[in-house]
Amino acid sequence: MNHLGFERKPVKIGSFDFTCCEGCQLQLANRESSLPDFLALIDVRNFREISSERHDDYDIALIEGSITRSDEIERLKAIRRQAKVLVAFGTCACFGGVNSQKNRLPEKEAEQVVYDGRPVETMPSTRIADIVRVDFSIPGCPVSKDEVERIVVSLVNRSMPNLPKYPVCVECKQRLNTCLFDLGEICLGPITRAGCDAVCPSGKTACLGCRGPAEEINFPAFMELVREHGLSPVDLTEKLGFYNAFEHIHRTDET
Amino acid sequence: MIYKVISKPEFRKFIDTLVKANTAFGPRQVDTDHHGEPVYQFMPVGSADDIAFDYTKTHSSAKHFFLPFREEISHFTFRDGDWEQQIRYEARPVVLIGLRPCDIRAVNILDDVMLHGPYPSPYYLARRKNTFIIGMDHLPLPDCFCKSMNRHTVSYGFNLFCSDIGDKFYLSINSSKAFGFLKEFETGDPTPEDDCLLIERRKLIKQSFRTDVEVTGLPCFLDIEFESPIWEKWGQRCLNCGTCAMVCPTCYCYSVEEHFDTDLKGSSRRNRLYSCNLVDFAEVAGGHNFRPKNSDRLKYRYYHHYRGFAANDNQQICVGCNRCGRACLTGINPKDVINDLRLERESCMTCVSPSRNRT
Amino acid sequence: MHDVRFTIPEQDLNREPFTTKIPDFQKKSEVMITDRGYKCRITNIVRLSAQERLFQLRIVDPLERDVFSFRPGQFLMLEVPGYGEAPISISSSTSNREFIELCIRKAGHVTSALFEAASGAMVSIRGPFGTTFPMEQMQDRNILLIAGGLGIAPLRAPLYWINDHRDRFGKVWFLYGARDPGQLFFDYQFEEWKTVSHIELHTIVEHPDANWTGRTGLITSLFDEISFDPKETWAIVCGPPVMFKFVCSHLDRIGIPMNRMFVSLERRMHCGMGKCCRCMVGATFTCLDGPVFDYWSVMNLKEAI
Amino acid sequence: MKLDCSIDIHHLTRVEGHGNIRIRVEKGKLMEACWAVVETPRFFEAMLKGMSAERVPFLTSRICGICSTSHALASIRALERAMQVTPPPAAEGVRMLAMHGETLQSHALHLFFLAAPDFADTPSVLPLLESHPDLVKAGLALKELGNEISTVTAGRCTHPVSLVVGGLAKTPGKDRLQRLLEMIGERKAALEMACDFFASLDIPRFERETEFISLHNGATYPFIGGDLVSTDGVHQDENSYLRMTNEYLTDFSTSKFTRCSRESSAAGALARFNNNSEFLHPEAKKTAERLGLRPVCHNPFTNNIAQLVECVHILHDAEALVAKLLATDMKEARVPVHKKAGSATGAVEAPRGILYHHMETDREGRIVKADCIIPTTQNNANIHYDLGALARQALKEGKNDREIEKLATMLVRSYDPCISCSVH
Ligand SMILES: Cc1cc2nc3c(=O)[nH]c(=O)nc-3n(C[C@H](O)[C@H](O)[C@H](O)COP(=O)(O)OP(=O)(O)OC[C@H]3O[C@@H](n4cnc5c(N)ncnc54)[C@H](O)[C@@H]3O)c2cc1C
Ligand code: SF4
Ligand code: SF4
Ligand code: SF4
Repeated sequence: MNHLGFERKPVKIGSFDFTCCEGCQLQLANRESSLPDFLALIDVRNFREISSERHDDYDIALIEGSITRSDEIERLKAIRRQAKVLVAFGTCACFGGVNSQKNRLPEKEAEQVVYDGRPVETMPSTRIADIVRVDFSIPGCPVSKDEVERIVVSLVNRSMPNLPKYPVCVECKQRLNTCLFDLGEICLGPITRAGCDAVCPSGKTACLGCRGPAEEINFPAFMELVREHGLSPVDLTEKLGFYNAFEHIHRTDET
Repeated sequence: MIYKVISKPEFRKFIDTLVKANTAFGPRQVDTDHHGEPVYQFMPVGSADDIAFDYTKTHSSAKHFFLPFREEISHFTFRDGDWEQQIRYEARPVVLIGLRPCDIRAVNILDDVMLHGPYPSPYYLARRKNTFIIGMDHLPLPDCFCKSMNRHTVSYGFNLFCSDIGDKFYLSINSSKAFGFLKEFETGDPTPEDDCLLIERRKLIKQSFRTDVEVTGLPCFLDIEFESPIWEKWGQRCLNCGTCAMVCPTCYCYSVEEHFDTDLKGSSRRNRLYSCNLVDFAEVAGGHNFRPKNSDRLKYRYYHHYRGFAANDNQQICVGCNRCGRACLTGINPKDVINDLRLERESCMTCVSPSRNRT
Repeated sequence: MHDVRFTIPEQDLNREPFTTKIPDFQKKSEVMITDRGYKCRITNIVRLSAQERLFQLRIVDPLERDVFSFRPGQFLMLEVPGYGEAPISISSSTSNREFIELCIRKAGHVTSALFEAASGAMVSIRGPFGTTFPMEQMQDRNILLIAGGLGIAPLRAPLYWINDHRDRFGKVWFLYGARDPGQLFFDYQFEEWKTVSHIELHTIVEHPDANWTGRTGLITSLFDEISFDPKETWAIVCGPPVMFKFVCSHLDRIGIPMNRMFVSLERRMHCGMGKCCRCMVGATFTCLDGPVFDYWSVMNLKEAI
Repeated sequence: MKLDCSIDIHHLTRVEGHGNIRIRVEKGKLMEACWAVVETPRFFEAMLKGMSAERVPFLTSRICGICSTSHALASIRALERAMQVTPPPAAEGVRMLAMHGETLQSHALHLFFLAAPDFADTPSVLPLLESHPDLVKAGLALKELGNEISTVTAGRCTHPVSLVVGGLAKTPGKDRLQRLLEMIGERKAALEMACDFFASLDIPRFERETEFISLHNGATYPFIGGDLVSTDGVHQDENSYLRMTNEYLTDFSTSKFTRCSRESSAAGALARFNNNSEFLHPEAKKTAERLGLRPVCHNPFTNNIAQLVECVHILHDAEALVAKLLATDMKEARVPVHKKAGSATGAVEAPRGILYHHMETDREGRIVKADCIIPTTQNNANIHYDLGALARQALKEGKNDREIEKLATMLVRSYDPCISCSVH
């Protein structure tokens, strides 16, 4: 019984990975000091990476990775049928992630480079929202455990999780960083959703936008800004395309 | 106020002693930018040697020593279907060295807002009372416009203020603590020559301003210009990234967030510095946004700064440090925006017919 | 070389608290509890509709309960520990010292949490905050109460006030409009208001259902049912901004002076104390200078309503 | 003797990535023993083509969520060698520390979360929280330390942010290093108790003669760069990595296989130990002795023990490194990078074994050709052949299907395979 008078139950979670580096799942085991508390909030029903037990009665499915093969589509759809809440977990799941960089290459070329031309089954890296309905997205490459913890706590407490709507600059300035533009670099912080506590600029490397666009970003003004700072179109494409998170905005801006 | 003079080496000794006996912050070089210019911030200092006494400007203001970017304002502990609320206004004593007159004026403005209204903030008070401020004057940088805002001098709100008069500092001592500490060091009463030097110094500072922003009557203009197309123009450039508000010494808007502890045994309520420039500042439940456009939000920040609100007697709260202007990536700065506004205004005043774009 | 003589002693604020004085809510006191709330128990929950409920709160500590008083139109910050705070108008009678009633729509984070709560849950309130409807000044006048939808929430306090002091007021009309009949809350009190308090009640809905026999349309169309002397009538209008804009400009046209019409504004609020600036409308704090404004002041506010 | 057995494990659990085990014995004859990686390929080498050098480490670190630092550092090393950049010594120290952080974190994760449940016969670490709380706490304490070292040195524990070509984008603050030093001191007891636990375990007895390949520099226990050696006596310089790998494709696995002098070879903690045990910290040597680990050991199950021994080494070495860094002026930790054409290999010892990145740049510092060979790729063939040998031995010992299945999964797990990383 809590102070609001309802029973809190651990959320039944399944964690599934598709094409990715599994770095996001790994974050679930981070923040060791609060890990036992965190584990008490969840009832792990299916999580191949850490447990041999597999049950199919999870309510919440964390989906990590993007989709790059037809068998993954089927697996994902089956998970969607079971899950009450399906969460896109990490940048690959939310936007396609670094895997999407291969989308710009002709398929045969990729196979040539990596598999000496032997045919391998693959398809363009696709974010999961293009295949199934996504109830909630937790972006980040990798996701921030802090945020994940907060969201899981919200679910247990039956309240609504949310993400910051403002860009990374806010958190960056709060950490008293020197702006990377002042250091002669181009940073995607002004258009990227905050929530990572500006780790990259705090480590003095430019944000590459792994958390995707902040709400209502001023993309034209940002493009103007990077043009003034003399970023070549190739570099810009490389930056904006790094996680595939600005693809949509980038394209609409061009047309 | 008591006035003294102190030789520069002796002053350094004084600062060194103070810094070593307390948690202290002062200007420190943290980086060199791509033009080769040093970047300074108020950072922890361990001895006088850590302090860049000849610093030009810090990129961020000292505001966060009084209004931290994040702070817990209360904590709930849950037990047996009930809860308990704990509140603490604790603040450790802190020495702040090297604040400029405008920075101290900014703190005075925050005092007005946080302490002089109907609901004084105990959190702010705790920090304010536990901060020992040592101010230092400087020659204005080309883009400083605190004189336009009449915030280039300061007469209260600090413990000690130092004016550079050549070999010595001319000290304005405004607290018994500062006076007590200084007793242990070699200081002298100012001679008439020292006074002269001080007046010279003041004159020099006053004459050195290169940037002038005409703000007379601005509050009224801002009311009248609420619908001006100028805002649209500048709004189109604004990234709404909140940088200006974060570095500004007087932006104090905040939000309150509440989070459960992971063990669910408690929750903490936190203040978090926010900005009216951020997209969801005026959003309400259900998604309606009272300031939906970039221009609405940009305008609003200017409106607050140059019109002033009841919380501080409708005084302008900008002190003219131009931190926001320097930090803004797209080059939005008070001087250009205000001049633009006034230009537009003036041309309309001479117009016979009302300008277009206006209803 | 740590020389203790130069260590700045801590200003111990915890031991010389400046917030223990019992707050005087009648005027904005110099010192008041700004961050600690009154602990309340939810003693009853009435379902008004799928999205709206009436919560009855009782301050746990008898001393605090004694101290707590408010005026019609004021709001409080309702804290659901762990979830956050939301500004909510007090919807009960000022003379009811036992309970506070809040009429709440499920709108977001905090309010949704509250809807999960069971009777007996423990919450907290801060306040009351804000300006009030000038009930004393309205004495001996005719009163026109107009509510649209959930606008009845802030209107109930003045309504109770009038009931409590019915002999001090002239004629009282209450025009109440809603989207559909299910949104006309407190219909169980209609009879009492009409017969006991002699309030002339007129209701109207936009989208009638099969059982609805009353009028259909917008609230402004109720004006043709009543006639009053605009010079002797004061008005309180609560509802969504679009509604009170229409209503007030109508009242303005028929001659009620702008400073005798009162509305209650809503904005986002995080502190309730004029610090966070979330509730600013132009240069005006909704929490300190409002939420109750006369229509003249509203007209003078920068930023559209 | 047992005559038939059929094991088909679809998506082995408690490993990183997707791999299947198939063992089939009919009438006493081993028909199939197969380690099939079915992870989806991501084509990193293809994506790297045309990318500018400064962005490369950020991409390659995403090959693997567990050993991201190794990948970043392998790329950085390859690029620095290709473009003839000499990183400042302060940067080298911090990088080494970052490696230590990652190795510690990864070993702790493997030992306590993935492997320990096998020995305790539980499906996951979760029941151990109840039954062996102190052990789990010790594991968490070590993992936390590893993560903290990574965070201090590289800005974040997964996908480092401040390790860049030319040095460090940002140097760790002295106060945080100081705190690290304290943390390392505090965590020694945790490691001690982990050693006690593993000393009490029955490691399955199984041997198959194997060629172990690792870095070797003749002076220290190697983590970043050096020569390539094998227990079969092969010795090559870093750039000749292809001689050690000889990658080839099989038709049942999306990850490639490699070989050197024999049908297969192994990399990893055990390989490092077998080739370099003399350079371990004295404390680590003592631990090895106590746990009965002696070079050259051919039992793959002891890889777990070798990992533990490495943890001891790392803890002590990190302590010394931090102390050294505290005494170093770290202002100069980055040198400018003049882009030029070149090609070179960067080899580092990732937690799971030797990792090669080979990079070829053009005049603008863009990648012309990239080749990444991952430790698990190098272990795949060895796992594959080990499975066959293990099945044969188990059959001889008359083990039933369940027992064989358990042994087989334990075997694969003891390699601590990083599957999605091997299919990159
Ligand atoms: C003076 C005043 C009186 C009010 N009286 C009532 C009432 O009697 N009954 C009722 O149901 N609602 C009332 N509201 C509106 C109510 O405050 C919001 O619906 C509520 O804050 C939503 O909070 P939430 O956390 O559930 O939503 P969220 O959107 O999750 O809230 C986020 C934050 O925004 C603020 N916020 C969101 N919407 C509004 C809004 N419309 N107005 C002000 N702040 C908002 C909240 O304070 C909260 O901190 C009143 C608002 C004000 C300003
Ligand atoms: S470094 Fe990037 S995130 Fe930080 S302020 Fe500058 S642009 Fe914004
Ligand atoms: S700073 Fe940018 S790239 Fe780095 S974690 Fe944050 S959003 Fe991702
Ligand atoms: S110049 Fe800008 S940063 Fe400085 S006080 Fe004025 S508004 Fe704030």
